[in-house]
Amino acid sequence: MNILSLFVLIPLLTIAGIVMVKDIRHVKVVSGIGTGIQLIMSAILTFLYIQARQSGDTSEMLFVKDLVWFRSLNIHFAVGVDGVSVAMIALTSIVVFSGVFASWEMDYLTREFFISLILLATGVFGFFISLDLFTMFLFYELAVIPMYLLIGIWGSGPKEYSAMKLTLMLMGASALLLVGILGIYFNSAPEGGNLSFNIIEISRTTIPMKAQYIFFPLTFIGFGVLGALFPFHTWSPDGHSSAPTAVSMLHAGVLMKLGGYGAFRVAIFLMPEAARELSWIFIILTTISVVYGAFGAIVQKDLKYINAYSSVSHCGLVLFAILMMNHTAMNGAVIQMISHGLMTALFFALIGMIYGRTHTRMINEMGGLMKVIPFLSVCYVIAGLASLGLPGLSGFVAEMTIFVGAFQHPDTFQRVATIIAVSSIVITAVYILRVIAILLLGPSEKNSYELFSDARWYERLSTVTLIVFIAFIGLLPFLLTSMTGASLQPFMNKILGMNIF
Amino acid sequence: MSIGDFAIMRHELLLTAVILVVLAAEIFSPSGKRKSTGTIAIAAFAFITVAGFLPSPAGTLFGNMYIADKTRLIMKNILNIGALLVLIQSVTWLGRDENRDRVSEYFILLISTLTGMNFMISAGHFLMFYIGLELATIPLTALAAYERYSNKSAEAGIKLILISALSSGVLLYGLAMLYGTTGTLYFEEAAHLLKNNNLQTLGFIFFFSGMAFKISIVPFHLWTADVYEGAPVSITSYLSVISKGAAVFIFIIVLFTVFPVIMASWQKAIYATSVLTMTIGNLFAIRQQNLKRFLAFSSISQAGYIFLGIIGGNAAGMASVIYYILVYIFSNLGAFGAVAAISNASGREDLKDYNGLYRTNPGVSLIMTLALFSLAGIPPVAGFFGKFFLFAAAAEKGYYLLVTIAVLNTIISLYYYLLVVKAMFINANENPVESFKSDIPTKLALGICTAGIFLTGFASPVYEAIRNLSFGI
Amino acid sequence: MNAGIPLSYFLILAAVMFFTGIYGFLTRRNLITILMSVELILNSVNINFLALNRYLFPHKLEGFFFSLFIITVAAAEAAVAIALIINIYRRFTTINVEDVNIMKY
Amino acid sequence: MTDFNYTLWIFLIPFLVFILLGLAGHRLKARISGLLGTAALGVVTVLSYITAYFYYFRTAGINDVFRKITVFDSTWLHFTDTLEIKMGILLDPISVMMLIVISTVSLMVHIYSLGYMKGEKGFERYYSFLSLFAFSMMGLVVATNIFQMYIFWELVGISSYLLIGFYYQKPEAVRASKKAFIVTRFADLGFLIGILLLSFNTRTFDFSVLTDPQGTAIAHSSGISFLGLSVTTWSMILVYLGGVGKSAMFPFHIWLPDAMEGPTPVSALIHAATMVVAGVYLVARMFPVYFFAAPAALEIVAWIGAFSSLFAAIIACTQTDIKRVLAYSTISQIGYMMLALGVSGYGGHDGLGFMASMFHLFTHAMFKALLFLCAGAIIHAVHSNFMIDMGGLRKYLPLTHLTFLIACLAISGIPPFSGFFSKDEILAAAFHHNKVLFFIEYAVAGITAFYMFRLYFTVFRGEDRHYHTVPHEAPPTMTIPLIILATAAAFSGFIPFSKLVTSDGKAFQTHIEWGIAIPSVLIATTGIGTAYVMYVRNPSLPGRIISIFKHSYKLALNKFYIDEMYLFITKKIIFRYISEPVAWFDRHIVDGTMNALAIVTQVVSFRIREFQSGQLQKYAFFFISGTILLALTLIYLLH
Amino acid sequence: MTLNQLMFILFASIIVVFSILTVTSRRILRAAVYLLFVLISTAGLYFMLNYAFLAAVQLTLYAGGIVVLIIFSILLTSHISLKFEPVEWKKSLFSALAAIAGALITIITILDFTFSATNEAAREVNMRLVGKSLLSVGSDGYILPFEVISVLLLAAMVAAIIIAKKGGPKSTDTQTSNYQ
Repeated sequence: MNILSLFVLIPLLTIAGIVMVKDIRHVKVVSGIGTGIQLIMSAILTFLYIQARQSGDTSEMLFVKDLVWFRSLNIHFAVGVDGVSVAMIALTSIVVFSGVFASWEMDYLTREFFISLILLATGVFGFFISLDLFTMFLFYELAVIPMYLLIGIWGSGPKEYSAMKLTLMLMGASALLLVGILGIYFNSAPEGGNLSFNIIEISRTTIPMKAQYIFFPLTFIGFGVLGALFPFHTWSPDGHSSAPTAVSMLHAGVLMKLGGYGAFRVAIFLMPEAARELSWIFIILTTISVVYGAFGAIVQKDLKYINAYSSVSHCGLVLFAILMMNHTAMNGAVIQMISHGLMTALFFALIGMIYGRTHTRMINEMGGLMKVIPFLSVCYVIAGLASLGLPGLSGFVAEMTIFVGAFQHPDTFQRVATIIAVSSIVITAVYILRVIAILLLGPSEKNSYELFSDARWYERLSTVTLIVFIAFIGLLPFLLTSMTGASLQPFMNKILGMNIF
Repeated sequence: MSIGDFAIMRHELLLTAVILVVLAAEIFSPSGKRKSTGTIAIAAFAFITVAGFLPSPAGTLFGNMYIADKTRLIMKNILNIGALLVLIQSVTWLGRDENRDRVSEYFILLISTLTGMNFMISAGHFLMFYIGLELATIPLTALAAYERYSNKSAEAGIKLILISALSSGVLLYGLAMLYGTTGTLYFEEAAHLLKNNNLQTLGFIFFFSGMAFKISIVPFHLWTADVYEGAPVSITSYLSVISKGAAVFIFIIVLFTVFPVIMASWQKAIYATSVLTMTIGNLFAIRQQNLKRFLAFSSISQAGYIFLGIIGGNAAGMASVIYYILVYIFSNLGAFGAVAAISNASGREDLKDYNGLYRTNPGVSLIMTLALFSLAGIPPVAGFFGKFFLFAAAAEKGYYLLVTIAVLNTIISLYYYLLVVKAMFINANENPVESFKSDIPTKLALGICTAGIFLTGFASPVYEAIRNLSFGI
Repeated sequence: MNAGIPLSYFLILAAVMFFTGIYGFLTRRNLITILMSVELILNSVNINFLALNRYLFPHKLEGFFFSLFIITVAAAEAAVAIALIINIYRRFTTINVEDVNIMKY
Repeated sequence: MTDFNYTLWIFLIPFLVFILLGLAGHRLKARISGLLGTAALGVVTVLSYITAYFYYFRTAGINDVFRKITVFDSTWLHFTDTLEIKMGILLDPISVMMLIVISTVSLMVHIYSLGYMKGEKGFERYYSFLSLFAFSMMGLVVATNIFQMYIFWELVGISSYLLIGFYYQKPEAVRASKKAFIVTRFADLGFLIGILLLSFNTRTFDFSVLTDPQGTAIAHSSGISFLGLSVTTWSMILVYLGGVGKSAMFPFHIWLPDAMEGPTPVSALIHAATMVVAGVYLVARMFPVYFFAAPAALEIVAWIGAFSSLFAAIIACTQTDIKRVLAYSTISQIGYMMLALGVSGYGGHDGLGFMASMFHLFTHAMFKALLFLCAGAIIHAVHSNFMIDMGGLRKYLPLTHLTFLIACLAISGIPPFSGFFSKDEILAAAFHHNKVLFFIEYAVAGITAFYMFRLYFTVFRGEDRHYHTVPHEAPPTMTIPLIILATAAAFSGFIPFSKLVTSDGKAFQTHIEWGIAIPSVLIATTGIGTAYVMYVRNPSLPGRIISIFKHSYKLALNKFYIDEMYLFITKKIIFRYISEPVAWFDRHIVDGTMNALAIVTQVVSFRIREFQSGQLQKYAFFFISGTILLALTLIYLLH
Repeated sequence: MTLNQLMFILFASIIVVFSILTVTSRRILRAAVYLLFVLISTAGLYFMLNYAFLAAVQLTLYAGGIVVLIIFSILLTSHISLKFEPVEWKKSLFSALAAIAGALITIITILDFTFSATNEAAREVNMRLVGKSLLSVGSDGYILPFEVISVLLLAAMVAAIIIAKKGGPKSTDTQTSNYQ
């Protein structure tokens, strides 16, 4: 059994387990175990991957498994990973794992909730291991659809509206993506031969320029919507604010990364020429995303809105970095994806836990929580500091790699854009500190706060897991970048091979 | 004629035999024991369905008037599966008091329409095609008006027969023109004699209108919603799946075998009507409150997607259309089956009645959800694969704009499918449909549909088997 | 017997008849008159088939037989249609097509 | 001990203590954690002194040139082939000097806090933050490359934030900490962009490459220009912006006075002695680049320094909060240091300004820390920050009084106290460079003496105020650091800095330029005299003067309304005119468009419902029209 | 003008005029009678085309069967003296426009086309040939449609029967709002 296929299989088995279990209370346990196994699996995978690399395996993808699925269209179930996907898989396992524990108190339709949640995770895992555009697309949609139910059923506020909006916008994006994928497929053999959905195979040819001009924007926007590309980001604030805790975590933490990952693995990798020609449009958009999201976050009053806008800003940075098309910036993008995944998951987890106690997410209805729930508050501060790019936490590593990388671009335009994007770090500081000041610090406002208990064991498990990884990346980034950086070489070869510079 | 010849046209012969068996059972069984006719009919039909999969020789009979080949065989088998599901689903409803004295008529009519469709698909001559078409239509009008105490049903019947009479008139007029320009009504000969001149194009357009009416293509679709709403649920599902599927089948056969010469023209026609169909169907579906009517508009828009597979005129398109119909049969019958189950149990068919359904009837809700997702083209259910192949077929020929329009339309469709899902899972309801236990036929039918919704997609042999047919193009 | 009459006369006649039938279908209120319009349409088709067969392809009888079957089918169709019309009359106590519209939008 | 490998522990120990106290501090007894932190810092201090000893006297000075020693340097984050962040330790005269300053002051503060913070809630948190700060500051000064410096720069910023906001339930403290962080963060943005620009040009972060006068970095630096200044100049200006923020130079000085909301020892450590001079240190670190490649930027450094020193001195005269006075005084003194760097040359005696700046940094650290710690002792005694609540404390707090006086004399530049020597060198350097700057500094020297003694006289002389409890001297944990620091403040002027800390590592001779020194001492004495007249002899005089210069006094009292301007910019411009419109735009325009798409679909859907009228004949009409239209299009229009 | 032409003109004008009358007459029974005239004239045309058999079928099945059926149903459902409301002018106008446009396009396209006749000898249509063709299985044999149409007729019969089986007057329709 291929280790990668297990990543799809185990969640499915977990779902089966959840369905079988008689007692509702055991549902959580099963989910916890399932995702725990997943977490261990991804650790093993990371280990095996590094070991394979060190033993001199230089093939582009490792653990490749290729099964023909639909022969006539040359659709395969092809899986394989490189450093980037391994990192994303690890991220997913971490977030899912902590997501399960963050939703330990779920008591309405529990079984259904965990099934949907793990189904979502299945889609994400499948997406990251896929080498075949078709299966990639399949898993992408598979990941989006459970969102509707998760938000619609277990959400809060205008949940139906938000769920619908989110689903429609993301599926709209996937619609564009579908056209893009078909376009790539039918242009994947310009010199004759078999058409292919396989990313690696397509990357060895050059898609005709005329086709690239059409399909690059489609693909990029398709993925970009999920990556909260301005102006297609509006699903994000509503969606996040209505979603239940674990879903926000998973969505902002992992699902939005599908956008960045896809834009990078599909749009740019397969169509670098058009990417270079058209990147200026998207650089403008992503730069706007970065700054605009940050400014948007300043005046929000709902914690989740703040974080949603913050995600717009941070995810904008991912796409921004990818468009720079150089090794460092792309590497930065990967780290940023992971970093943002972890810290935004942490944020949402904490927001959920705070909400569980105060029953409001409006910052001006709360205050002085540091005194009553110090553990959660400290975690929140750490998340905030990671978000504003404090050295020693993951955010700094990611942002700096992006900025330095982007600034190495030979064109002035890109560098000016970088300077504008860099300015977001101040705005980020403003909104993060504003929230911390209003929410956590200051005198504690209400007497009822005295009754709050600090984090329970599952909450601690959930948050600490995330914090450990945030700090790990922040303190020892070279471990991660050496893994992801080497995997970017094929991209760079392809990009450099087209003699841009 | 020899025994082998009978094997070639065994579908039609067996169906006719079933009609006669039911008729005999109706006539000769004592009036008290008539209930059994339904069982006999279904058993016989199930036998036919299975028998249909036996390998069959290809060939032509009656001087090219009847053609059998693998493509047609698979089409007929697909229709048989669908029809069998419809029959099983209708058992509960037929068991009602008001229907009890008309059970065998129901089977006779339904099976004879299926016979008509089979003849239509196997036709090698426009006369056979026409007779098959009428045989597939006229009894259906009666079935649409089957509900004894329903004004809606009566209205559905009259609307269907009048507009179908008009459409067959138009179609015949077109055939006359084609006849005048080629001098033959045999498919094969006509294909060689067509020259792509104005009169032939006009003839084709008349023919196209007639077919478009059967497939519910905008602007020839307006009868659909009214008839679907008025007709009994099982007939609605039959109309929307089998009748439409058969029409699509014969349409692609005729297009690809008779009209390749004027492909440029029909591609334009299909392009325009496809866009209109998807869009209008979706726009109407958004606001529907009656589930049957809702599914009617949804099935209209599905027809628009099906046209995407046709437009390329390529083998991939043909395969994807056939495959899609198969998927569509399971999906739509799943949805209609759920609607029928709820309608039988509670008599409720409105969207608002579905509020909170999941709390009381989780099973039906899940099946409905799966079916709707399949219709919307959401993975991992089969509809996703079906749509993907349709779009791929159109994209292969460079119709990217059309594909884009189609995929954007799927978003609208997703919206209204989700409205139903929302009603079932999210909306609260003080007076939900009470928990009910379905009887075995309903469960069986829904189970088959569910299995089909999953398996036809994942199991690539299904598609590959269809794809491996040569289609003669 | 048709000497001296161009084929196009027949065809034009059929066309006029056809579209008269169409006009009738679109305007007549009474379901039965609509059915009558349908009959006009089918008749015009028959004229077409027969004239074309006679003038152009007299060596075969395809048009002839087609017309024959059309007439038969038309009869069957008319029978069912009339049954349905009577059914409507029974349920709605009117056969005005404009009143038969409980299902719409 | 000359391989200096042990220097690694100088910043590892505080880090480990931080982790330990941060994770497990709340489980330890408060006292234990305090002692643990203090002991750890004691070790660090000892190590620092050993380092200094071996560096200055054993290793480097052999050929009269202090080498730069890279103790170790390992890659932490790889960017490109030439750009990577390394973590390492660079020992050179200024970094070693800074180690001394930091460890000394830090240790004093640690010891002092044992008494001062006793019984405070979150004692262990306090010590863990202090350790974090020590770690960051050490890392900053020993940085081998500019990015490492930036990293620790940020960490220093966050430690400062955490410590200012130590009393997190006090809204003022929260506000001040936020303000400090954001203002410096904004300045750091410049720093970062400066780094990006610089590294883009030079392809390196490494100090040893960047600051080598013969190095490629400086040689490469000319070239493209923007708005008349070369890119390097721009980048150095931007880098300096970071220093302006951290060192609270005008216009980013606004955070420092507010930062006094933090515990007083913190103010002594961070906001007087160490962190705030990081800007100075930065400029000193990059000095060759400034001098050779960006002289225009250096000019800016000088002018901003001069202006800030004058500006802050004026404000200091009007403040009534003892710590705020000291805070403005800090700004003013750092201005001196900046000015000194700005007017300095490179190499040998030309580098007088550089040496003077570092010298002043050193002495200032001692006497300013002393001043703050004394202020702490005073506040500890009277439970108030305000001068109005103090008076005649001389007899209650004799030791504090004495040490405070020494510090005042030192800062005022009265010989033989340390401030005199360092300030004199600065004035000399300024004199040789630019007379205007020189005279500004002369004036500032007088004002400084004035406001310091204004403080001194009000607090220790004059009448007793109404005290709730009789003020009493602080415990030994607090007074011992005072004594140590007072000794340093008094005598550190005699350290031969020109032999040790110079711009190019070579020693040179200095002598007191009496032509400059004597007037400066006179001016200072005048200032002291004025203060004596106004606050001791004739206490009603200040009020009269204030009524005469009502407007300018009000202006200075309100810190020239700079805060209000910032507030205006942030609240009005950024919040109201950028953020809120952005949020509005997002909700209504961007989101509105998406919603409008949905609404339009719905409306269209409603509008076209008439097609489905239920009228059979209409259906037929559309049927026929469709056919005819198709025919028309296909046969006659598209054929 | 030959006799043939004269006859054709006669039949044609009867067909056209009475067709139009059929679809415009405001009295339903008259409309049915007009239809009868049209059908009979059509049979005349068939005679002219030498399709005597079909003319006979036309007269019996159409004129005899369908029209009678229609008249019966008229009698069942309407008062004989029923006179329709005049057609709404808008409806009439648009329908006429559509019909005329369709007719024009059709006629123009037909006239535009040059039909090419076969050179082969014509076959005499007689009962024998018709019967033989109808029962022949080979090429040009029509046994299959002949058989299938019997199924059709059976189905139509059953269809008519189940519709005619009496149902009560009450409607069980649930009144629903179809549209939001």
